[in-house]
Amino acid sequence: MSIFEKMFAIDRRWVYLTLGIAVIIALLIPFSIPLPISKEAQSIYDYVDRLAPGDVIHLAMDYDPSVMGELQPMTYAILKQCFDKDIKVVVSALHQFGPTLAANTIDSAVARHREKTGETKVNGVDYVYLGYKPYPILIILGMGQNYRIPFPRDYYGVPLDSLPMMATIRNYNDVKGVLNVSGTSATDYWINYAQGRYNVPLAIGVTGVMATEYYPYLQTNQIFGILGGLKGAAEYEILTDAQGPAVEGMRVQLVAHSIVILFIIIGNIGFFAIRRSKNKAL
Amino acid sequence: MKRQLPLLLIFAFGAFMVVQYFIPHEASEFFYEFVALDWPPIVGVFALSLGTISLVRVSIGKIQRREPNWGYTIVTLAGLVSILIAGLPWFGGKQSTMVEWEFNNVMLPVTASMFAILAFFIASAAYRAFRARSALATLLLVSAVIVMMRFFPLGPLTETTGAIADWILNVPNLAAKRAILIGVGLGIVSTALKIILGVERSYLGRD
Amino acid sequence: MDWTTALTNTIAAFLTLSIFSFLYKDNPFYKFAEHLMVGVSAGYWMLTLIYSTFVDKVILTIADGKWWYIIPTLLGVLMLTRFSSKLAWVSRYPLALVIGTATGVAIPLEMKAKIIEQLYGSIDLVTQMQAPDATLGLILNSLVILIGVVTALVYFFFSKAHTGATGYVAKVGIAVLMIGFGASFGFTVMARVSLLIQRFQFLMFDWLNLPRG
Amino acid sequence: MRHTTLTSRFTTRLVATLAAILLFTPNLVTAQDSTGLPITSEIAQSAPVVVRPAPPTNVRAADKPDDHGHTIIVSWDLSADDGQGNKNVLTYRVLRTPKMSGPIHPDSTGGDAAYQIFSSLPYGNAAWKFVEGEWDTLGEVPIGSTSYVNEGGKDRDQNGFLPDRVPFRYKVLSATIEGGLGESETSAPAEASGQFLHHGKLLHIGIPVLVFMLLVFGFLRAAKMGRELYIRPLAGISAVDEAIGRATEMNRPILYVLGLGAVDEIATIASLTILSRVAKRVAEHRTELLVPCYDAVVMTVAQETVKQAYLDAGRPDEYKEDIVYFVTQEQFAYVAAVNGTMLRRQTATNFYLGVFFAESLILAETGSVAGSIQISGTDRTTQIPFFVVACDYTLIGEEVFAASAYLSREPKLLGTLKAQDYAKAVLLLVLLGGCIGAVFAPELITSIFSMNF
Repeated sequence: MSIFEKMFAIDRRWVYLTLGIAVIIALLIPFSIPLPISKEAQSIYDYVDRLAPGDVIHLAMDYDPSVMGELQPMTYAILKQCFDKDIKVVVSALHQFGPTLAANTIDSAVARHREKTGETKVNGVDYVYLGYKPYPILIILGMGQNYRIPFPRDYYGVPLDSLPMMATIRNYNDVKGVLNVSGTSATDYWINYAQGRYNVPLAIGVTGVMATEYYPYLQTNQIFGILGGLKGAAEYEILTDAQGPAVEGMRVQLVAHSIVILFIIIGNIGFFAIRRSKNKAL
Repeated sequence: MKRQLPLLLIFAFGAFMVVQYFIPHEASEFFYEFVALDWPPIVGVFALSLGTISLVRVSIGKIQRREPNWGYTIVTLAGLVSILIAGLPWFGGKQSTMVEWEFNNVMLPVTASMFAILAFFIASAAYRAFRARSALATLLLVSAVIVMMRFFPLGPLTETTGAIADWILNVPNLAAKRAILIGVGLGIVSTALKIILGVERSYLGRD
Repeated sequence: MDWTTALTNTIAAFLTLSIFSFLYKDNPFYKFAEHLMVGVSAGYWMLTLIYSTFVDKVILTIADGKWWYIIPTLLGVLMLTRFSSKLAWVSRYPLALVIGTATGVAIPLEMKAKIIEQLYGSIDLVTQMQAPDATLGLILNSLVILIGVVTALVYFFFSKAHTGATGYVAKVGIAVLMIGFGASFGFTVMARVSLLIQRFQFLMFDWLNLPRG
Repeated sequence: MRHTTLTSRFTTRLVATLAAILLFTPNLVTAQDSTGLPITSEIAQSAPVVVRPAPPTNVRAADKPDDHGHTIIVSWDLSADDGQGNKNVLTYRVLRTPKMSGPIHPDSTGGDAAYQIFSSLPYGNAAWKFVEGEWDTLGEVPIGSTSYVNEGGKDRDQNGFLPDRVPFRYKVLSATIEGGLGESETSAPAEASGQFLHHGKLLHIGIPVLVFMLLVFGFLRAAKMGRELYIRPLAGISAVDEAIGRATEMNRPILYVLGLGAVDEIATIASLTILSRVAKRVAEHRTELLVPCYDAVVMTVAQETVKQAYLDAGRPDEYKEDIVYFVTQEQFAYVAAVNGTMLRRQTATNFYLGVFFAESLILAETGSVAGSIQISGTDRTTQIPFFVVACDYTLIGEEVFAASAYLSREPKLLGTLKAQDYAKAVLLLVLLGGCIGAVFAPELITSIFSMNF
């Protein structure tokens, strides 16, 4: 087997091994790369930044632990921004494996805020966590009628009507906007059913893979901003001055992307070399 | 009775939901909220019990027939039973410590690892499929590589690469996605119509 | 790190490595993790539905005096007729309800979100092109999008064979689709790698306690 | 521990909030600032010098069209001191009172009787009441505004309830930063009511749906009359028979994955219809079929589908309950199990049709390791690229919904495909017309687009 033939048909396990080792090395050796801010991220930051203290944002955390890596930094950065600005937050979690994660996330965001500012954000007053109900389309539509239809009680079993913050909140008309952080088609549902049926201002934070799908909606103003994947999360971390895991992760990305491109190049060199030698033989 | 009436029900509920969309009146909203929003999830709960029983039955069948790897199905059943017991109301229901423990230490790592092996698969798929075999394959390959390099620090070329990648994502990609969306929309509306009108009924048994 | 954390981390790390071992080939560790996960997740989902829907939307709601929730509950019970081969057809009634409702809801909403909004968005490009602050770049991009949408739509025509003029237009259309697919693929690499990073961080820093870079 | 601190904080805030509700307004929900407290009245307390601005004029109230009721739109002409004149107006404050007995709105159907019901004191726990002559402050909007939407709740036991069919009168106060108020005339009474038709939705969505339905009906008729309908071949469809044949030759099973969608996703239903065609051929070939399911309701339907297909193929005895089985409703647990099935059962052919997410590439790469022929298709634009890259054949978007018609060759189904094509042609024409319109009559296009739907 010639070198080109080998390049043409590397066993996929070598690809796996190379990538794995490269990621480990990049994690152990620090270096940094510069990161420009996209306008889709900036517009979300500006929108929240312009709200007055006491305004309400609906944060829809529709993801499960499997996409935590990309989405969790976004959620933390958004919650930090809201807490810093005294913006109240209604949180829902419409992924069946998300509710526990969302509860933990809110708790630790509250703890981080307390550690930093000494101020304690109170459940039911500064934020409300509704929890999970199955059939996201129906729930999103239901909340547009009245939050109490799908969620008579919040995640902790307290009736919504007894939460002080909910006294002034009936449906999407009473929140300034919905920020949907999602790793699934819940985002489609928010666009089609919350924005589509109830015209609530909507911005999304999605996994990188989903982001490209939603640019058409940005252009038609169905959404006013996108945070796409780890890059979007890193941008939001920079915007809200909360540099963390997303910014750190970007450097490993560089190495991993290089490895993938390297293998594409090797494969093509093999391909062209073999084709040329075959042409000669003919 | 066995087939006609369900088809009629599909027609009735489907037609009602289409018409309801155009009627903002409260009476229409009432039906919408209670019939369309609240009922299906309740039916879903009962269906899931069917699913779980199917899982148990298939597993037990494998064990009884001593099929290859039958031993592992005992692990499945043990996992199922353990979390169901842990979630009994006496142990604290769904928020019981045992359920949370299984969630954090079994489901979370397996889910995240399964998802993470995608990174390896995307590398191997790229290596295997991105060969400049034809004009179309070359377009696919070039567009993918440029977008991959969008955040690479390439000195003076950094901004250009980023701009080209953004252009690909925002212009041709948008056009492609929009055309697919429109096609999918037509497909969905047409399929939904076929279902409501009973033109397409192959999915529903006959006897 | 106390010993309970060390133990739970070791279990999580064992499961992580068991899943990763699948990359080499199917093996007993993978089989174990897979089968365990199937059982645990099926049970977890069952619990979720029982507590969040059955208790909350059925028992508590009916106890609240909303007797009409008995109707969907009965429909749900009808699903259980599948256990009898003679009565299995009864379960088609609740299925008809769910399918009928879903298809009905979909028609106007999909028409709006996927067709009309996208159509208007495309027409809106022409409006934007005429804005006084429209740059040459914007105009050209808008034209490229319009041409892309039209040609790609032509590719999806089922009635015309891809020959002659239709063939050329459809070729442009498939080229636009391919560029779009490539872009999506390239864009996704980052998402996948970040999930991998997260797992490696767990293995290296949380479990093995290696020094952070 | 955490609970006790919460409860005490709750109580404090609860009392404060309830007090605020009772003191200020029953209609907190629609108030423009977050506390429900008129902005200017706070400032007024510290500024005793008061100059009265010119009041807004021509205050009108009317039911909001195209809604479920419980909403009244108040509009007015700007105060002479708004942006001109003394330029001292800062906000407009909107007030409301019910109109009691006597001749009220000519269209009223509820009238006195309705008022009698709603004038009784607070209903249940909700803090609202309607007494003629008592003016409730609804909210405040900034200068330049000429309208205010008084959107009320529809539930009697909720705060902010606004009854239908009860006449209300409105007045609007222009307010200066010092707290000077210019009081408008009281508007003629108006009552909220629900409508039976949403005009915007009807025009923008209803007409397209109707046009599409007419196309479908037209082609169903044409198909019935036996008109020959040509459709071009699709590679992914032609491969189906070949793939089933290959599995039969190799004596290895066929795997059909319906995706992760619930039955409320139309793509899942489309996949079920394709499954019925595939299952029939599989039954004819006496090949083994595996359909692992992610959603229990989908599993139930799929069992019906496959059973019927075996019946249609004349092989009811070969149908086993275990062909279609439930795995788990957790994405990656499901994928882990299907991966295992592919490698251990050495499936010859894998179908992935329906709604897919990240698992698309895991399935497709594992399938390629197992050496299976793979036919895929999804309506999710995010996942199509991975199927295109890793599978042998991929149905892109709309092609998934066409597959059942292609496989069955039933004239009626082919007819709906034709309808889709004509709809596409109509869309292209509308797009062209719209683009021309946007050049030559931009106002028309803008006015159409600005319609609420």
